[in-house]
Amino acid sequence: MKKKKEFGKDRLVWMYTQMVRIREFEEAVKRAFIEHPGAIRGHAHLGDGAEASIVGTLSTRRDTDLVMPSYRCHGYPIVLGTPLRKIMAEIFGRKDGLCKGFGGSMHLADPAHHFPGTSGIIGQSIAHATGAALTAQVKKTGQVVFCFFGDGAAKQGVFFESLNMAAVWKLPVVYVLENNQYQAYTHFSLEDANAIAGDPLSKKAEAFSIPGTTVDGTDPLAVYKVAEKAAERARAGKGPSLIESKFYRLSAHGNVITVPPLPTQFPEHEAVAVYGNKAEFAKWKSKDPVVKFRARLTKDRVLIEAGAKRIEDAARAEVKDAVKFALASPLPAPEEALHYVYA
Amino acid sequence: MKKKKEFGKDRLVWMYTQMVRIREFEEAVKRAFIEHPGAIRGHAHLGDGAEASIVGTLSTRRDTDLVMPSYRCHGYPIVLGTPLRKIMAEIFGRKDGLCKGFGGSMHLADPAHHFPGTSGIIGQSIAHATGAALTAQVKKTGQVVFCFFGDGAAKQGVFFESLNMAAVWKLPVVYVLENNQYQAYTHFSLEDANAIAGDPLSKKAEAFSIPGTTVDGTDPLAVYKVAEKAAERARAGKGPSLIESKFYRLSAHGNVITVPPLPTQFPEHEAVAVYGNKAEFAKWKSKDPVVKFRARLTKDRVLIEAGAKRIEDAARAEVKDAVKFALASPLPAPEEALHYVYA
Amino acid sequence: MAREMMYGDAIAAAIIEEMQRDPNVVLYGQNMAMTERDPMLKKFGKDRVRLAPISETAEIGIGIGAAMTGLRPIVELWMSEFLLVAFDQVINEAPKFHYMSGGQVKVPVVLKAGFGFCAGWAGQHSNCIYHTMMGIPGLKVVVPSTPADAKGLMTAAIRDDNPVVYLHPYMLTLDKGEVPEGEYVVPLGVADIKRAGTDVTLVAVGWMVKKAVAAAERLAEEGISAEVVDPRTLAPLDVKTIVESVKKTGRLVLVDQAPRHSSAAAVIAGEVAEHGFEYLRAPVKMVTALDTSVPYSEPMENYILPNENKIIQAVKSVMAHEAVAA
Amino acid sequence: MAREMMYGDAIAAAIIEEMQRDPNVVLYGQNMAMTERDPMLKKFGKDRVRLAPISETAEIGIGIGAAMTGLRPIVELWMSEFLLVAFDQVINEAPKFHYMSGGQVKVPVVLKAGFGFCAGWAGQHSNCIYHTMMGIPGLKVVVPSTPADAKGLMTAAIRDDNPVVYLHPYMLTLDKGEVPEGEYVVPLGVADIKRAGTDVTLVAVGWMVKKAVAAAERLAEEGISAEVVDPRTLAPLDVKTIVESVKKTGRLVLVDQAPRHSSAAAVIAGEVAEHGFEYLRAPVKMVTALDTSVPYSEPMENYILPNENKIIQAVKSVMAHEAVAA
Ligand SMILES: Cc1ncc(C[n+]2csc(CCOP(=O)(O)OP(=O)(O)O)c2C)c(N)n1
Ligand SMILES: Cc1ncc(C[n+]2csc(CCOP(=O)(O)OP(=O)(O)O)c2C)c(N)n1
Ligand SMILES: [Mg+2]
Ligand SMILES: [Mg+2]
Repeated sequence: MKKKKEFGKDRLVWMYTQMVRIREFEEAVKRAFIEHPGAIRGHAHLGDGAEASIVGTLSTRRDTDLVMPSYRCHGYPIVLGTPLRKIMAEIFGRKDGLCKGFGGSMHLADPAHHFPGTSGIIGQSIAHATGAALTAQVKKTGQVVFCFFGDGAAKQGVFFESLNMAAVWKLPVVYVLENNQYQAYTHFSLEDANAIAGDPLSKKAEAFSIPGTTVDGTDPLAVYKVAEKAAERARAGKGPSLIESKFYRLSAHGNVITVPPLPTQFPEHEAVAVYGNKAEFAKWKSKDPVVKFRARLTKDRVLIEAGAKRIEDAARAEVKDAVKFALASPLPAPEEALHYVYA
Repeated sequence: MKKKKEFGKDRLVWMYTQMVRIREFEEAVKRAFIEHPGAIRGHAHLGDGAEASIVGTLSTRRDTDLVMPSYRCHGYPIVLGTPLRKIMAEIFGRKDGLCKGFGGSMHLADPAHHFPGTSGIIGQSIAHATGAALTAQVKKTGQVVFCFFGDGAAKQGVFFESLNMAAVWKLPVVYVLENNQYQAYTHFSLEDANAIAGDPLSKKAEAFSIPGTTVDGTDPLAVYKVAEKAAERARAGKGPSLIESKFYRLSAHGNVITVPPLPTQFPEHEAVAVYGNKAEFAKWKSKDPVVKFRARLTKDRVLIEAGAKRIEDAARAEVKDAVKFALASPLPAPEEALHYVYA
Repeated sequence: MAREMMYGDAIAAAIIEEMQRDPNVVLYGQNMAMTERDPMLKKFGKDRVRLAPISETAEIGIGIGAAMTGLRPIVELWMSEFLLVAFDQVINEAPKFHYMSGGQVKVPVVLKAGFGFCAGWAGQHSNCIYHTMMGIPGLKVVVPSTPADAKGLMTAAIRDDNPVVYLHPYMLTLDKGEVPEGEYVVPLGVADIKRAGTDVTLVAVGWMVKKAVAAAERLAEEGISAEVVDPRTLAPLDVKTIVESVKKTGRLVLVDQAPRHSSAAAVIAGEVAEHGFEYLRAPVKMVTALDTSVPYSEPMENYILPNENKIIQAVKSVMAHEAVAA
Repeated sequence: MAREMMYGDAIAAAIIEEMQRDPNVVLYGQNMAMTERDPMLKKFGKDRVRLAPISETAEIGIGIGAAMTGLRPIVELWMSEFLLVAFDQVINEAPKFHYMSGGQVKVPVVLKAGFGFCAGWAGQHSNCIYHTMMGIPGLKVVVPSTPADAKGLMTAAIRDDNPVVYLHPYMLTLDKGEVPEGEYVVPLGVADIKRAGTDVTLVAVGWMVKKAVAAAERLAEEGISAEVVDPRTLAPLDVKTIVESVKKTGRLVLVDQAPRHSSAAAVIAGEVAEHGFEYLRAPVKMVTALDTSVPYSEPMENYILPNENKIIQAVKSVMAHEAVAA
């Protein structure tokens, strides 16, 4: 991914392509709960709704910049170039998975593609990303670290500690607070003091006297712009920025939590299932970032209908191949569990 | 302590008296390292310099309001009415100590005097104070909790988590960030992102959309005013406030950390000992809150010289008696250690 | 009177009954009581039942502060690993105030968390962390293995004047069993013999109790009589009942879902090596998880966990040992 | 070549030598490198030596993230209890990445902390928390008891590709001993026999090694020959060396500064009950701190701690046991 400042046609098409690849992938994961029962264990979390935010941010990424999100982590390595086959195989717990079946959906890692790993404990990876930025600074690599985390995570102490340290040490990190409006089943307005006061969550940046911006996370170009500015600041040695990227998670938090042998499955979105608020869900569904961006690109004639369809078909084929690959890959042998305890 | 809105003579004299009692007590503790070697073990921390901030805040306290500071905790129970004898005896590890010799200097507790206890782990008591405010709210006692903690503690995650929860739940708590300008040996400007940007630490309140005020912590009346406002807000059910009370610790962080049998002793202030900055220390020494308040009261003729001296002599006598009492009190019997493991 | 209930429901029943009995009991945690339709919220009101943000250190710290000043909070933490971000509060704050204050302060808080969710939750959500808490003076640690114990121990935990960590194995959530109706208290610190036997003592914790009992049934078919002792509370630990069982059987196999050196099994084995040595006719044997993190993929996850076969094998090995010695 | 050094200085020497050798080693923590006159800052510059705020979770988490991406950070935490506010990072993040990534990621971070400062620091600053970490697969835990080990184990810890918690007993800081000059590595996972003997094995950790050796000297005067084994690293634990010593002596007394159920002693006793049972001629005996928090006042603090007399008494009791059995 070279840095491309102007949004030429290629760039816009690239963006749409990545957004579609994420969406198709996540829909396949969701379908797998029905089509391949038992293939996915534990807890899987999807990034549909986050596509514009992810791709918009990563549009400003340079070749060696690192990406460190939370456990809701499928979308990022897709953009970074990790083969979909390996991601799907990992989610299915297979031997040919990205992490050989050791990590699963919550713990994708692909250091070769600048994706060092993720944590399932809320907020903790914010510190890890900050540490990666320390490496970049000490080794003078010129890298920026893009750190993604949820609105819920912004209530965990480590968020505040990390931002203070990054600001004091002027570390090259861009903090993207993905306000997808829910932490699990809780609407962010029920647990965030800024939100309750009617303020944006980016106001938390004031606690560290760093720039804080709230952006429409359903618009990849808007996200790109603020991310570019934050990345420039980081590269210039001026330290971190906080971006609140506001969008909407389009699927439920994750598959239903059940005890075996009950099957895992994907429930309805919490807006409906918990709050009975169909209107809210419908409103945001109508702002689907993938649909919106497609409409914009076709309207602006960056893409013609056939071109868009070609992208979508290709993504669908790629994802289908990934599922096929994953299903064909064997489960790890039991005793492989003894590997990798110590390096 | 009845609430007294107007600062009549009595009130001002009461304030000065409390400030002097704290100062005399802390100086006796410091002298004990020389006069009674071995009497104080572990780590003792003094509140000299904080007198105006403590007494100014507690001037707005009503009868049953609770006070919950950090491990630097001698000054508060002195104002709350805990007998000095018991505090000194505890610091000396005696049987008649406030906590029977179990807690020592860092862990004074006197629930009968609205002082539930303190923690030696930085920042953790901020959550405890917030919990006490939950009790007040649930039981509708009308109590306010005054929560004191250091500039250093404001870098610990629990500070941020607690303030958010207090704001969301609208708990009756007043947070007093005692910016005495040092956390142990570190000047606050070296570790706080707000400070580095030239902003006051009260700006952290923005992260919770609650009022944040910085006040001259060497002026008890100025402190009283902002504390009164914060307490009113808390009592009105509007939730917490953050006050940055800025003053200067006048002694070193604590006694020198040594391994037995090396004796404990009190070193020079870090401004001089670590940073070689005599000018800074001298500047702040000249703003000694006790000396300043005395000058003001005598100038305003609230106190005449003889009256001031009477207060000081009384405090000195009270402290002397406390030391005598502490020295006369026996050490606990060894096997008493087995008490109080479980309630 | 008793009725059949699921393990998870038994816990809830105890909480509801205690909240009805004592207005000082409050309950809060993440992702609960989000809407006014919430049944607990309806029953007890928004003062006593609350939603908390993802702030475990403040959540637990607030529970401690509230307990110090007159409430009896139950903090719902969901998964035991979430305690770890707040671990100072758990092992270095809550258990210390009573002692450090010379007995003046009490901290009756209950920290409730599920654990050991070995169902594909991988490295960070499937752990057993009781070993980190079972040796902290001032702290009590409860691990019920049946619906009845789940209810009786929750009631006892809420009434206890000390901080209690209440740990329930997620894998048992839907298990059914007879649960006494109305007030039912299982005292903290008293082990339970889940199955009587004479040849070998099996000490098992949580989910493993079920596996130990199942193994014991199979062993019975082969003529080996195994006694299954469930400590139920890891702190205080009822060493006496365990040693007495060993006195009777002369052999000890411990079953634990945690890796060896982070197991309760090792600690109990140590106690028996001191206090039950003269009764032992064979080496103590531990059946624990293997020394790895918990892997995601099912065959690997199964491989590292204790199971009936591993228990049976261990029992046979201690039985065989005696044959040799005799 | 060796020279006499204090324990604390030996640690510092290892850090300096490793920082000179490997530019990827960085060091940071609270209350260090405050001014430009700081010797470490002068030597290694402000990129590699830094002051951190009181933010242990971020400090350790940053160390982990930096280690994942190519640095080898040493995080100075000062007192082991300060790890607790960040405990998820210590036991549920650092040790998990290598495993969860299927071997792709390494986390070579050293978490350095003193512990067990039983000198009037009371309930929250005097604890031994190694039991919470010694059983976590993927994590290494080091507790040196002499200046030489302090140096050699710090060197090994820095060079190790895994997260290592380096715990040094505060009470030993000023102790002197011969320390090899220049490169000196003590491998992790290898116990050391601090004193050879034939009648009884004393296993002791940290500060307690010194007390065990002193007790052994006194026992020698009475004709009892005690072997003192110092595990040095609690994870990986060198069970083999301990069992071999027991094989030789037939008796085991464990000395630990922690309360019974949070001691390494109990875990080691459990291992010996399984792997050394046939060599034991008497019950294992544990000399640990009593089951209380650490009190402030000196007579009470002394009372709860293990000491030479308690060790000697324990040894005599296991020796006497045999007399009875024989
Ligand atoms: C410390 C901790 N507490 C609680 C949880 C349980 N949990 C898992 S996901 C989640 C919600 C996170 O919400 P948010 O940060 O907004 O991220 P999102 O899921 O919306 O991407 C919670 C509470 C956890 N994993 N870690
Ligand atoms: C979590 C934790 N980290 C580190 C320490 C060590 N420590 C003791 S006092 C102190 C400085 C605290 O400074 P501040 O909060 O400003 O309070 P002050 O001493 O100035 O009153 C530190 C770092 C601790 N007790 N707890
Ligand atoms: Mg969210
Ligand atoms: Mg300070």
